[in-house]
Amino acid sequence: MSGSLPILTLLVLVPVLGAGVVALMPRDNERLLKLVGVTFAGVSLALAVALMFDYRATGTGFQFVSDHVWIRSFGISWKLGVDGISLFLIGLTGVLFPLVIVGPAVHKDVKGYVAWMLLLEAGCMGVFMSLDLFLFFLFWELVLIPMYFLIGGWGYDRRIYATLKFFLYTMVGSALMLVGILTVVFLHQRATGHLTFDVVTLANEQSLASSTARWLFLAFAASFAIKVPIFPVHTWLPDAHTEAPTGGSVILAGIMLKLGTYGFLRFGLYLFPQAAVDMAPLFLTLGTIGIIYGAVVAIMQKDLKRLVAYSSVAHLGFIVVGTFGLSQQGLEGGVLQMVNHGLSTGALFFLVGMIYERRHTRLIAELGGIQRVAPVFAGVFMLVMLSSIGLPGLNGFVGEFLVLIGTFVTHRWWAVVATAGVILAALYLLWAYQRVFHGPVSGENATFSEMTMRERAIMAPLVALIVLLGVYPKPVLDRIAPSVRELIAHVQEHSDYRQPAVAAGAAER
Amino acid sequence: MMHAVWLIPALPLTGFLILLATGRRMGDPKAGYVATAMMVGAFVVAVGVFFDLMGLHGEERRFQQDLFSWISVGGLDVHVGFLVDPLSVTMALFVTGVGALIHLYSVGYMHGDERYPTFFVYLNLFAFSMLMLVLSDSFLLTFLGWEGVGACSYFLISFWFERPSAATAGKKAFVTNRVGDFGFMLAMFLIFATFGSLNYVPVLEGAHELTHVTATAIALLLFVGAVGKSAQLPLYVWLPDAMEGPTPVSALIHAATMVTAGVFLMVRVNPILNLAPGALTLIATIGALTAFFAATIACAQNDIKKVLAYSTVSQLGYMFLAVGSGAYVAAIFHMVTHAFFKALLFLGAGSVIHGMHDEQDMKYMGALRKWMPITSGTFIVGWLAIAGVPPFSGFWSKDDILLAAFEKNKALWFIGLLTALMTAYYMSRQVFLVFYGGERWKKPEAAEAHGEDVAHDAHGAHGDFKPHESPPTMAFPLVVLAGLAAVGGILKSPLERWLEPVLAHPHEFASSSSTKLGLIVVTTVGALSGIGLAYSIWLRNRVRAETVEPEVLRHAWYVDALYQKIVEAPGRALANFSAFVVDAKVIDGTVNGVGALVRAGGTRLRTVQSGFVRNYALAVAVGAVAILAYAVARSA
Amino acid sequence: MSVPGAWYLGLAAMLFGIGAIGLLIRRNVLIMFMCVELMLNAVNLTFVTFARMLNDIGGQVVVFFVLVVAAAEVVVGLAIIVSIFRRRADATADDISLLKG
Amino acid sequence: MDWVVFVAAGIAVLAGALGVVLATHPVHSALMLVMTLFGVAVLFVAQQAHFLAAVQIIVYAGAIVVLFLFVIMLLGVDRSENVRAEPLPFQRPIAYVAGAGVVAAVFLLARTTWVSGAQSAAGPADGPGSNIEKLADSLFTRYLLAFEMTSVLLVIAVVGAVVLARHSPTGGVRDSEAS
Repeated sequence: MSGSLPILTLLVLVPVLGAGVVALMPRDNERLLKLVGVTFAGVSLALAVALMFDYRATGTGFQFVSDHVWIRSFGISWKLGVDGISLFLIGLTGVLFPLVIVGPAVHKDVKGYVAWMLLLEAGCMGVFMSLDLFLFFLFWELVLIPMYFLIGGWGYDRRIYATLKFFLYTMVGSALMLVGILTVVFLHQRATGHLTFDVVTLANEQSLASSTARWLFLAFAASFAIKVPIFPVHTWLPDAHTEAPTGGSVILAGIMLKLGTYGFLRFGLYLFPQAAVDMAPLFLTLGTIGIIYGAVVAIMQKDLKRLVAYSSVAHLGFIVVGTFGLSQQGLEGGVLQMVNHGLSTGALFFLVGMIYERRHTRLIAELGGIQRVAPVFAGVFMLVMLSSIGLPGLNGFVGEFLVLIGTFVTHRWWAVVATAGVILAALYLLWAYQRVFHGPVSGENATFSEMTMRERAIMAPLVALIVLLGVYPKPVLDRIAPSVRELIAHVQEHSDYRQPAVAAGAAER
Repeated sequence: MMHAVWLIPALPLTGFLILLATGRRMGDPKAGYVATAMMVGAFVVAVGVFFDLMGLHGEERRFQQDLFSWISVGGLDVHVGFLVDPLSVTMALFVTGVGALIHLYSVGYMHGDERYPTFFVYLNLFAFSMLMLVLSDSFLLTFLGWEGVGACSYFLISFWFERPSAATAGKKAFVTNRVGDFGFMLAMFLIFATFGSLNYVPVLEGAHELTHVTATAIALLLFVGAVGKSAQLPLYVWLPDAMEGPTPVSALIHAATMVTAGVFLMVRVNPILNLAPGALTLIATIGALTAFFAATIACAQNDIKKVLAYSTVSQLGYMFLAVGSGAYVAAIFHMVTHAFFKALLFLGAGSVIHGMHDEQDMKYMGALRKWMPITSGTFIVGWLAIAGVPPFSGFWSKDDILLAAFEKNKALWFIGLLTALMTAYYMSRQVFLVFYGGERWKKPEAAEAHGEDVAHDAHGAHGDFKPHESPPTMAFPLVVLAGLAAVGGILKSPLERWLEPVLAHPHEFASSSSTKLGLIVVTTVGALSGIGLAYSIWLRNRVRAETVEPEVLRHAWYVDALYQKIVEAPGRALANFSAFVVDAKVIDGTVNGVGALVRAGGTRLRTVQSGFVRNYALAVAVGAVAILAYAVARSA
Repeated sequence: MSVPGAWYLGLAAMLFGIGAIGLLIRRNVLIMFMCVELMLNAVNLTFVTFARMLNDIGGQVVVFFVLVVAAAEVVVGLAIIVSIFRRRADATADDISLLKG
Repeated sequence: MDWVVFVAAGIAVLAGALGVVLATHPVHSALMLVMTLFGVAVLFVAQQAHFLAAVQIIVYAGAIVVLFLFVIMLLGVDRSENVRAEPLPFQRPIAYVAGAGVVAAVFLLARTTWVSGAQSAAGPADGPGSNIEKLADSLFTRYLLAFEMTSVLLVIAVVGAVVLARHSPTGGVRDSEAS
């Protein structure tokens, strides 16, 4: 089916079209607006699912590439493509957006909310698929604007402060990356004589001097590190997550943080292999600090949403460690962990949002004993939380374990410290669970209502994926593996790094 | 039948899923019977597998079943598969067997609880996890079970989560276990980095190539995991608190099965342990110290379940003493007999609590043997077994361990012997306080006020307070377990032959038979003198209770307070410091500081914007002049 | 004999300078406007001069466009002035400083 | 002859310009402006830009200055201004320096730098055909798009002027427009 259909282009255009349609509709019929919005998001999901089925698991390189010259004189083209690394992030994007459009109650201006969400979806899809640096930067910035309005328009009390912080932080990184992109392209032109923004060409021709490459890598890394976020540039995250509306937090945690980690893989390691290898200890250290630090800070948070936000800092630390551990397991685990974190933290934000809708507070101290009055709610929360803790049999474990075991093989001591984060994750989440759900129930908590059918319908796909990916991650891992293997081969070819044989296994012979 | 091994964990899993979906509709007691049926089914399958395995000859007694690929990445290839060998079948048999009995017991015990179906959901999930743990063919899948039982233990300890103490105890158990899991995970990483595999068969067969250092590292890291799971020093603190859970849970998880997982793991990796004598010595030492330490605490506890909990810690210490002495069979043997008598004791205690309307303090019991004949009869069997009185099962297994310890190190043996004496003493104290002596019951109102447990209101025969015997569903498991606890000793030599294939170097007792006999006599005398001591103190009242229950023991050597001081308080302070000083002030302060700087600069600069259009025009003109001046300067 | 282009250019420069100074020192918005016209005329004169000197009609084409744009500018500018004066009849450029930071 | 015309027109231009700047009364300024515009028109003629000279007279002197006068008269703002007073500090000295600086810089620059002399695409100014023909030829072929766009610009300017100057239905002008 997709052999003839420009499926990737459609994945970008359908949400844009949806945003346009929603923008033209009257603003008073909220149900219809949501229906139209979810239809477009649903079409995107269907396309993403079709993409995953049509993707050749054994294939190498980028698939479904659509390449059209856009601005010829600057060598800019509309070039989209997927590989095993981006495939499931696209799938995750497809899954989460319909849910955030129908899921949380939107307290005002449904039209704007739905339209911005669809535009955001287009931007996220675009980032994950772009194979042209210019196009990538375009989508990268495009993502910012809807999120700015979503937090600023539909957020909680300190939303203006949070949006401004979020926006400025990200812009600082973006500015550095823009300089990096232009420098890469023009230096490449000076070296080879032709001007192109094509990532694949730039990566394969490797025309940069090593010291230059290191600086350029840092310019890119600054942008990605802020987006991830890596300690110590993480402080925008708790504010933005906490002040964003439920849907915004879900997308922010579920997808937008992955833009950074994805960027490290696609543009960091791919464009600057030697620099990435040289800088790996720095980022491993920062990632490890993030794991421990995020968890320690999370322990004491008084606001449930803020706690989940800090847990993201810790979880994203694992992905960074896996990425810069540069082993087959670590990288695959990192990619898988991106999806996992999107599912489990996305689900956690949904649940915290539901708590807020019922109790109009997110303060842990004001909650308590909810399990007694809403056992199903508590059960779902528990499952999602255990996934976040990394209980084997649920998705979080697979990614975390692969990251750690792969990193242990290549960078032993970092992995040892990172593993300690596993203990802390249990501590802060269980303590929070205990304070919110256990204990005697009293006051307003006694009227806490059980999950509605609509809420169950929203959580069902997430819960199903959490369990499925924990029990049988093979289809996913099999599709990620060839791309990761290629990436490692690429890094080895262009740097002095050699992956230990234990990690590579028989497939690498 | 061998190919049906997957059914052993699959049946409890099915039960879990069925109850999860429809348990609430089934209700009390149907849900309990469904869960029990699944366990009985699993037991039947396990017996079938056992006989199939018996049919094979010694070295061939190994069967692997591969279900599907779980995590397969690069050099790492882990499948969901089972390793059937004498060790795993032994474990599976007693887990399903004891598990089925405890399920049946729970049908009666939990009757009337408002979350009755949920209890069986957890219980079946626990059984599934435990069976995955013992049957798996790889470290990673064992870890799945390992964590699964941990999670179920958490659910079940905090089953009555309205009580803050129960909720806290559950959390404490999970987190403490996680500390151990940290070691387990690192051990797996090291195994993978060394062998390139996590499957038992290649790793254990390749173990002989290990260097001494690596073997010691792996052994110690795995032992860290075992210390957490099996409640050894210094991570034992969660187990006494775990008694907040319903009594069947204490019996199943915190006595018979889960806590022995650490011992199982140690025996499973015995080829690696054999290469690390230093690690073995450490294991034996920790085991012996734990056994002694916990026994001292058990002597001064008043809560009927707390005594049993510390006793479990102590007995687990025995098992590690055996492992550390290289007597793996003795460890497994004691694990099995301990499962019988400790499950029996816990269930008996549950029956007592049930009959006393949720009274747990032994000081308010007494003379119950008249009122609860089955319970008291079976409990006494359990008592004699754990005390090591011949010919009950505990005598045989404890004797093996002490013999092995004697050969390993006389000091460890002496600690073990002292512990045996104390074990006999505190168990006798318990029996005498509960079943003999005078009636020291509280009045009904007081009992009501004391019993925090609201779940059993249905039994409160208000007005005429009389202890009553438990229903048949509870009594039947007691009788069966009492039978097993009494005659379990006969398993000794079959078990030795049976387990031989899984051991790299079967342990041979080197001592002469006269030494053995001497040790048996010493041990027995020790046990009997412990009983005698208890008799004179608690039935004859020769000594005042306060003198044998020093405050320090009553408070368990203040270990919890110590942890509170050296771990929790600094940890909390550190977390507070990180969250509210480092993060909020230092890091975010820097960020906001940059913002404030820009703002201050802007405030200064804004005065330039006078708003007068002629000023702006002037600025344009000056700019033009500047540009022209630059051009002039350049052209000149 | 015809006058050299440089003289015209010099004249245009002086005209431009007078216009610029006028714009900067006068407060009456109407007169400021007229000064803008002076500057535009100076530029126009330059263009026409260059058109002659370089023998290129392009300079005159530009002047044509400048005239059109100047016309449009005056129309809009005067409309703004009208609406300003409607509020305050004696307004000068210094009375309006809404852009003050 | 050429010199006579140039000097005469030049004096008119400069005198008119100074008059615009120095006159206290706006009406005087407007009349002085007319003088400058005429002078420039003469200079156009002297340089064979006949068409532009005509347009200069018609559009500038005829239309724009009249518009100025209309506004002055209609709004009754024909009060004289105190030219000596200067409320903004440093405005005047800097203005003189800047104005003189521009002129001086242009002169200085002219000594070292000159136009390249490259031909534009519009074609030569001499040769057969009248000035109007050549201008028209260029405007309606090469610069047709730009020419058409000026028409759009004019329309927009007219619409804008109407919107700005119109009385709003409620009476006064809205704040955002008025100030």
